Amino acid sequence: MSKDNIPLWSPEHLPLLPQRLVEMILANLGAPEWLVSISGFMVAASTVLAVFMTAFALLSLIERKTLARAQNRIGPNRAGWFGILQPVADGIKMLTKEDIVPARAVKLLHLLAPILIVLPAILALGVIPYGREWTPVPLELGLLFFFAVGSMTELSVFMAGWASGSKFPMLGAMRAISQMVSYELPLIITALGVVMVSGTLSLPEIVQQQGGGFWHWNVCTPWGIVAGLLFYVCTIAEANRCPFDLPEGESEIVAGHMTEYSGFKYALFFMGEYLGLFAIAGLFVTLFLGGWQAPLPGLGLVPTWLWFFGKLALVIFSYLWIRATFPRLRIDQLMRFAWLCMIPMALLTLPAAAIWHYMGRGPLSWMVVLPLVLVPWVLVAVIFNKRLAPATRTYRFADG
Amino acid sequence: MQPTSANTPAQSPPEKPGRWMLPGLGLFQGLAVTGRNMVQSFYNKERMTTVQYPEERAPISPNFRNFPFLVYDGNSIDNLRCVACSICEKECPPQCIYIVLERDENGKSLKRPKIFDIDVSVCMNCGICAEVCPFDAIYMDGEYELATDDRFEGLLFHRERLAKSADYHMKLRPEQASEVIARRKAEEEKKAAAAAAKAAKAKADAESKKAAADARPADEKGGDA
Amino acid sequence: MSVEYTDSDRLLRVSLGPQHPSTHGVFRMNVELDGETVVKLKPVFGYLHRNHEKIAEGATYLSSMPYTDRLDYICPLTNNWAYALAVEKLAGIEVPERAEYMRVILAELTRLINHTAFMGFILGDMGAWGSALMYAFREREKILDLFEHLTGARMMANFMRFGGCRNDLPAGWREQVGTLVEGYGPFLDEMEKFLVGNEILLSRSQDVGQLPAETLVNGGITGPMLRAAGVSYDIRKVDRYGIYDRFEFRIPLGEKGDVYDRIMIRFLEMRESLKILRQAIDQLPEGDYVNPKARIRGFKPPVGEAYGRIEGPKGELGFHLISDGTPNPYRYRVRPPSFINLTLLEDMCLGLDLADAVIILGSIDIVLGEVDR
Amino acid sequence: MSVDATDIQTSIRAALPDVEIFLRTNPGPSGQHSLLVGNGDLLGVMRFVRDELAFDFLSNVTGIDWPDPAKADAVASDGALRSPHGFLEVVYHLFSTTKRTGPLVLRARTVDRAENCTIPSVVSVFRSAEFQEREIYDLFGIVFTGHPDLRRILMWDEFADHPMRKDYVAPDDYEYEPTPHGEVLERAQTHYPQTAG
Repeated sequence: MSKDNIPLWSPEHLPLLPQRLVEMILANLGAPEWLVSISGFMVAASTVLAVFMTAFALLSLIERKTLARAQNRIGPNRAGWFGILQPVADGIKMLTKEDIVPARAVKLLHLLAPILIVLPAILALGVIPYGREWTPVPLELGLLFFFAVGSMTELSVFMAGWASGSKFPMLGAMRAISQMVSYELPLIITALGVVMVSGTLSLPEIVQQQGGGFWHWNVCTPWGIVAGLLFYVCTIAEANRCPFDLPEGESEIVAGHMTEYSGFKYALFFMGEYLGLFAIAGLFVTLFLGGWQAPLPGLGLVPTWLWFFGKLALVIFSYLWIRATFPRLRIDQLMRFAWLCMIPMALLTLPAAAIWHYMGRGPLSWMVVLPLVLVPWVLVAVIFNKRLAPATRTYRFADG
Repeated sequence: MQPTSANTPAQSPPEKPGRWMLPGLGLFQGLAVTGRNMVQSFYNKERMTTVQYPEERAPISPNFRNFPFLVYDGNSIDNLRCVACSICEKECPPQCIYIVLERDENGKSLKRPKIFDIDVSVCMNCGICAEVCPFDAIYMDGEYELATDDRFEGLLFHRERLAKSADYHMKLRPEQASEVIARRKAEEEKKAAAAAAKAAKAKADAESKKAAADARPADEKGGDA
Repeated sequence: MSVEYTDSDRLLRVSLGPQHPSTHGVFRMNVELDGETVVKLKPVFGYLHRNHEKIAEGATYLSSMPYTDRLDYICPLTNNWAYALAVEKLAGIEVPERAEYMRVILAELTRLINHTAFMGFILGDMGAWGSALMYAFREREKILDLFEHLTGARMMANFMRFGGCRNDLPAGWREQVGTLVEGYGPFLDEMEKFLVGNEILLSRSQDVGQLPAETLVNGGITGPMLRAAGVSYDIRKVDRYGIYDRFEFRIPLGEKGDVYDRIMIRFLEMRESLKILRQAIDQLPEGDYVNPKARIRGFKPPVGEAYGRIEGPKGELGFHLISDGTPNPYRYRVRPPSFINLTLLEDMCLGLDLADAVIILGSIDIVLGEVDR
Repeated sequence: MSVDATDIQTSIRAALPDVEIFLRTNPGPSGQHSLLVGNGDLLGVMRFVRDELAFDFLSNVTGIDWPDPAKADAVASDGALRSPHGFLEVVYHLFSTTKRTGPLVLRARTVDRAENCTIPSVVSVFRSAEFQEREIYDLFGIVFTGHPDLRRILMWDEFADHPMRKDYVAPDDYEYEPTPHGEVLERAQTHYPQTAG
């Protein structure tokens, strides 16, 4: 379908509207081709940014409201209707707070770290296909780009911890590095399974292949459910969310790498974290939950990007729910979990995905692949119960 | 007594030993609990106990105590029940009460406080002053919206601020107040009866006392200077 | 764990506290870390010190009663009881039966408050984002409402008097306690479901911070911490103070004495407390709520000394009083359980992670008002 | 269950004949009589009651300041070691977790309140005394010889005096809060003359 044929106001193309308007106006004004495309590109980028900045503001409120409800509280409800203006109040507060830099901090790095943590998140958001027609930057190597950019986060977290010149941030940075590096491995390995099955690194293409109902999604294949689960756990760890929020670990190391930050720099850390959360959860939706594909065929009237954001909201809600429930792991348990459980299991999904790819979708491949991934799970469950599972205890009672 | 021979081995919740536990089952149980709370907090009053303070207020128990107040009978704060005996001042744990007895020009006690200050920034709301007062003069108030922007003078309650009518006491703690009033009435009647009996005797004594009092003013003057 | 550290520069010296999210107040631990492993831990006290004992020596016996509320401010009524018990021993005051029952009810409610709040605090230390704490406080609130109804204050009760209690139960209070007790069992069930099977909690708390029972006894550890290690020593059973010999209840004992056992013992203790409460509500007799012979004004106990102790929710809470016949105590000494339970903190934490040290401190269940006095 | 201090005294005397140990009767209704142990024998007695008499739990350690020795005799009377001048005293309350008896009250005294305020530390016998002895050192100034880590515990390290002593004089600036009356105000005004009036 060529660009000119599509109606300007169709809901499917709504997110592209600003870009197309600007392009049209510029083209009608007789601007040169390069100016039109660059302007259009910048407007497209701004659209994504605007959407996710709004989502960031909303999420900061929704997170507090959800946690509050899970804890039988009401949550912020004083600023505006249902506390809808709370993010604005928070933003103003953050902006007007004093920016404190510790005396022993490395000033330049201390300044750079919060900026560098926002940057990769924004870059990563650029390659995710949000709708059938809405991929801000449809890169051929989108997945590779995502991981390449995403691993910059570690750097900035460590930069923050190191540059603060203080002990709690240092401890937090140490934890962050070891945790993120460890969980990046299973993250990439499980994503590799998707790449093998799809045969492409392009994210829009991967989504395209999952069309036709929810049973075509990668998560509904025998290898995909395992890979998806592992990937999901890794996204939590990568996003530093509870129960893997050790780098922040507020009950142990105060606020980890963010301890010595205040004012707007602190807000930037939050923004980076939330944008990173959107990116990584978006990737999970893209790779395993069918991206913008509708769960059932015949739902073509609903704009596809709505499906994407609906799924994203569900995934993020699950993060919130988990955060409201779980205590935090200890660092050695976290590492053991990554290296002894996650990585072997992730590696196992690779042959399973390969077999699935060559045998094609069908009952026979289900019968072959399912045991391949199921047996290790059962093994883990048994070993877990025999060896690793914490002992159950009985208690005596004294009457006297 | 013997060491604990009575240790009876007993089973305890929640896990039976040897139960085959699915890894992660406990986690899902936890999620179920928070999920239930999340949903029920929208309609279950048992779970959502928050009271939106300035708009709605939790009911205050009649026993609730905050800072002390002084009771006066009738309509005038000159009728304070307090006789400035300073018992509460002595018993007050953080020593936040300050009493000066009012005397007439002759130095004779008027049995009422000239100054009665309570520093509520120091007061710890223990209620011991009300408890030890033998004259039913001081009771604990239930008023709690006392915020002020003056840390010193604003939190120093003088006699005028502390004095509240017996009606207020009746409204605040009807049970206690009616009991007090009944007791005071009985006492007064007894006193009146005793006074009537005494009056005759006192009259007889008065003459001889007057003679003695005439001799004294010189000493008192010296004491005042 | 015996590791030789020759190069002291390898160690990271961290001051946890006095302003730290999980030191339960203004407590400070000077920790030396090798990586994240604790190799040295020195507690530092005194940030909340107000010399409670000196204040009490300058005040009358009654005037100290409200100050005892402020020792362990999570459970003021047991503090009241311990002090009243010591003074009653010192002066030989009898307590009427009804007052004893009231005291038992209040003390067991206080135990419920303390242990419930403990569940929330320890989960907070483990990093669960406040859910357990909020549930705990929701239930605690209900008990505090009862306290307010009875004593006039939610926390600073100042309720016990030498020879009884300050006032009688208001009408309907007993029934309210009954409803609360009935509702508490389901809450504990839910809490257990929430916490006890949770794999993360299990792996965090099991085999953490255990010490041999003999060391604990020698170190003066009392309360749930001692019983978690399997030592059957509950002063309610040992001294049978008050009227505890009239109730049927059991003392739960752990086997290992690690953090998990300490959590579980408190759960089980709460269930036993509910049992005591049910019996006490049923048996509550009519009568005086205070010994009519006990004096409020001008109380002067005879010359002598007395040590009275009760099983507080955190351990043995004792008061050692010396009277020289004046209205003020000559010596007033508090034996604070949370302070003495900290004696073995370093021994428990050595060789473990920083995160473990935090939950071990949490499992000791300290309140700084009592530690620093 | 309370213990009979006389029995304990007899059994200690039987096992350790040279020990200085005196019964101090408590005149009050509590009936908690105590045993006064000579400083040199304190550790031996502690070890004996722990190992032989099963008093394995040292619950409480109280420090007491007796500037007037007559008062001390009034509270815990009929013993020897009558001191001509004031002294500091430490009272130990021991319990037995196995036999469930107690309290066994032991006392130890310093020679005087100024130079010779030392008492042997019992931390080597009972760990529970560790912080309590530090507290007594801090607040009373009793030096416990042999304590592994005798530092101030509640007051800050630079603090000079011992606040729990009866003759302790509080500094005039300890609480600047212009309470409108009483000593605090007077003290505040002398310490901060600019605020007076």
